[in-house]
Amino acid sequence: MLDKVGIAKRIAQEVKDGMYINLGIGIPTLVANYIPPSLNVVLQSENGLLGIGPFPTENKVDADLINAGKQTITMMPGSALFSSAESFAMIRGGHVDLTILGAMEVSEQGDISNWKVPGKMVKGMGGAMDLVASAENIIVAMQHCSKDGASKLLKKCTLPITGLNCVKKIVTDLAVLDVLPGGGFKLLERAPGVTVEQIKNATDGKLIIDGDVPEIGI
Amino acid sequence: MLDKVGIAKRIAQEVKDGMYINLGIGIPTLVANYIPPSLNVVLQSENGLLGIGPFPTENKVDADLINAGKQTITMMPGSALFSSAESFAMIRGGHVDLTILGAMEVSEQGDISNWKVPGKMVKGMGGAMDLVASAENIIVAMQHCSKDGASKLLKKCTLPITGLNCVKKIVTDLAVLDVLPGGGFKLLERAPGVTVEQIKNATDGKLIIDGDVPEIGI
Amino acid sequence: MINKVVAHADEAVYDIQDNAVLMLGGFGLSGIPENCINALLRKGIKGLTCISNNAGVDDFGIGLLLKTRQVKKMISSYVGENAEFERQLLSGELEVDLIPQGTLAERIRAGGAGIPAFFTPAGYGTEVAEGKEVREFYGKMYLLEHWLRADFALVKAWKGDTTGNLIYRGTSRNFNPMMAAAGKITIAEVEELVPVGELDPNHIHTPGIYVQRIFQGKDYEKRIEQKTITKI
Amino acid sequence: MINKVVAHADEAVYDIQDNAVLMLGGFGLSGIPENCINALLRKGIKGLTCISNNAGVDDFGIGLLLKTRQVKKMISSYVGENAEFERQLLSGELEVDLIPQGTLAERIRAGGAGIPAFFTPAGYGTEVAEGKEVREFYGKMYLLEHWLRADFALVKAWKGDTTGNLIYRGTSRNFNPMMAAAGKITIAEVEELVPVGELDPNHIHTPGIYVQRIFQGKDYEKRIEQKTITKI
Repeated sequence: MLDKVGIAKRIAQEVKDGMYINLGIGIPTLVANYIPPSLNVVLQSENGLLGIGPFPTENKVDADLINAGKQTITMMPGSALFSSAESFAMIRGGHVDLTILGAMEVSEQGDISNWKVPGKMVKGMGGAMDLVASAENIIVAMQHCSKDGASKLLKKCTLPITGLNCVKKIVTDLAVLDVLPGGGFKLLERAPGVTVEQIKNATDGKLIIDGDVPEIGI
Repeated sequence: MLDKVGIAKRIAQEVKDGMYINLGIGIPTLVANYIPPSLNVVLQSENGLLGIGPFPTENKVDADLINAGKQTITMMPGSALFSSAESFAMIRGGHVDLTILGAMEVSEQGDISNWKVPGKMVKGMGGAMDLVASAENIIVAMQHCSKDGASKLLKKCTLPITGLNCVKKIVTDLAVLDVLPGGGFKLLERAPGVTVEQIKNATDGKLIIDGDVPEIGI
Repeated sequence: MINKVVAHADEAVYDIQDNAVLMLGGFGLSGIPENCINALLRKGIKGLTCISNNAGVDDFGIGLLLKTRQVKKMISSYVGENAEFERQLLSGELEVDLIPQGTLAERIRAGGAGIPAFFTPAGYGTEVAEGKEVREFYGKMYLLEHWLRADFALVKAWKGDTTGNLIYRGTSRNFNPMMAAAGKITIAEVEELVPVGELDPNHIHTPGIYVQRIFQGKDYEKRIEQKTITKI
Repeated sequence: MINKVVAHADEAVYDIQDNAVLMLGGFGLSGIPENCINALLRKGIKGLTCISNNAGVDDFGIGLLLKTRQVKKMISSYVGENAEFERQLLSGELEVDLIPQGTLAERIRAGGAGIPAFFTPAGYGTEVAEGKEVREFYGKMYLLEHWLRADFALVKAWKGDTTGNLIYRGTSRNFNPMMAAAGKITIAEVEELVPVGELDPNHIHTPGIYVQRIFQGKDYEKRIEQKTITKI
């Protein structure tokens, strides 16, 4: 099983040199810590910054520099600042190479639900619907099952949809899976100490297993 | 009769303090010279400048500072530079208070033709269609009749249209006229030495004369 | 150049009436018009529709106007972090229209730019699409979204000049430039008001044409919502 | 940060092929990609579609590519000032698509921003409206216009850094920022290429994400079309 850091480390392996990347709140934010320093990548913050740097030291905290999670941040050399309209023009126009976000559910068609639970307080979708409707390359970081053991990789999402046919890859505590263009979760790797059988049992949607399934190396 | 400078001087009287103004090529450009210095106005150039200043002196000529007529210009203190998209967002969004342009024909409905003569080389509409479709307040500077004596104030335009129902006021060598919301040219003022009869004869479209018609004072 | 300076926030908001539609700049608590919000509190007008990406926190930003029940409706993309907001929403005292953040930004931009409607992919296949025209372009599905405009836009900039040109700082720019263009009357509050000619025309983010009133704000708290630091 | 520097214009345009769709920045002769145009001349590729507000003059700018018959089609708002252009147009050698300038700017902006179509009032009731959807919004008539995108966008900036951030100067900004975003591959030529970190992030007009290749141009002529001076 992977913990949150393990999921973040595995996703960091998907990052390629030269990528512009948007990281969602939660586990996706952790990914930044594990991108090899040899790779030149630029992190986008949808509130108007390309080139997110580390969190500031106490004496560098600046109320005018926050990320999309409202956390104080710094800028990398070579950063650019812009408006929210320009930021989503960037996102919608397909200029961001990789989007990493969390999900409550993913369907075998690549549909994603991550913004609303009926009966609970609705906080809003923020930028999630724009990101999933626009990005060519979306990786979801999530737990394979809910706390009560129900699979979150489903035939169809049960929660309100954030976007259709958009998730390309999923990294969970149990496995790495591709969502195939025609539908179905293709099992690529299993977490250390996790069997294919465990993954089968934890996956409600169509699981495709093709030959040996290697263990995740992180 | 008014000459070009006279037309420009009369139009300058329509300028009010605080206005943002777009001036077309030709007579409209001359208007800038006759705006009373007591008025604070800002001239917009649709290639990306608010705050057009005078033409530069020889030693201040700058290839990176031109107006929409491709002439070298200067900037006034308090200018702002922007892209063509922002410039036309400004125009289309109704932020420019007054637009002054030339015309080949105006109809009694306020339609304008000023971009194309069939059979002649077509150079393009440039920003004219955007300006006339967007501006709330359009004044046309033109000759009342063509060189062969045909009226240019018509029931319907004969040349290809630039925009419909947009012209609010016309200043010609003979007269000042409002285009009424319901249609028709309302004669407001006559040029020095010009009779109402002359204006009647020179106007093909519906001319509305209501009481005395004073002479233009410039 | 045209002088648009007013003395203070109270003078700037003098003609905002009950039931006005307002845009308020900011993302989270960054770049919000603090002085204008305080003036609206003092003025006590009610029934406001507030278009703003977020709704502040309980004791800062738009949260203050929620506490005094001056807000009838919020149009936002994300309204968490606010207990009073949640109470009013669940009790039916407050209307909320939730809009994807990019769609919100673009609808406001469209309002200022005279684009009455445009197609965007965000929200296709979701409840956001309900009642909206859906159309396929180049093999992908899009929704038709309309512009947003406001009676008053309240924006906050770093520097401004007397003719209304504005420069923002850092990520406090966010929704402010589009809102400045989409307000019938736009009121800009700035940390530093400078004479005309002091700002480089090439550095202006909001050209003065969009701004009807400007004043130098005071006592900026610039509260931080999530102070996150690297320990050394 | 990502390094996008190429040595010169010839390297930058190496993979532009016959029949490519290009965007070329500039208004008149101001802000045009002089070095890239010269590289295209040397390369000799044919059948180009050029999206550019103007078409240069006989012996400068896109006019040079017209003279060598490398251009199949121009998409522009105004194409005067060019005798060879006129000759080719009248003889049917050249196709021309004339678009209102604001519509052209917005269609390119839409291409970069992922907006496949939008409504604009420009051209309603004119021949520009032929074949286009017309719709009324809020009592006014509008046309539906589609985005424009290009295989390559060739833009010219004043300063740029190695990661592709660009700053324009004066009115030479014009169409360059929208084109930078609307090209599948965007090539930026700059008068001054600086190391990463030298440009103030708050002054950037085109964020580097839109630029795939950048180089420092040379021998800029920056020709003036209408030198108009005040005599003292």
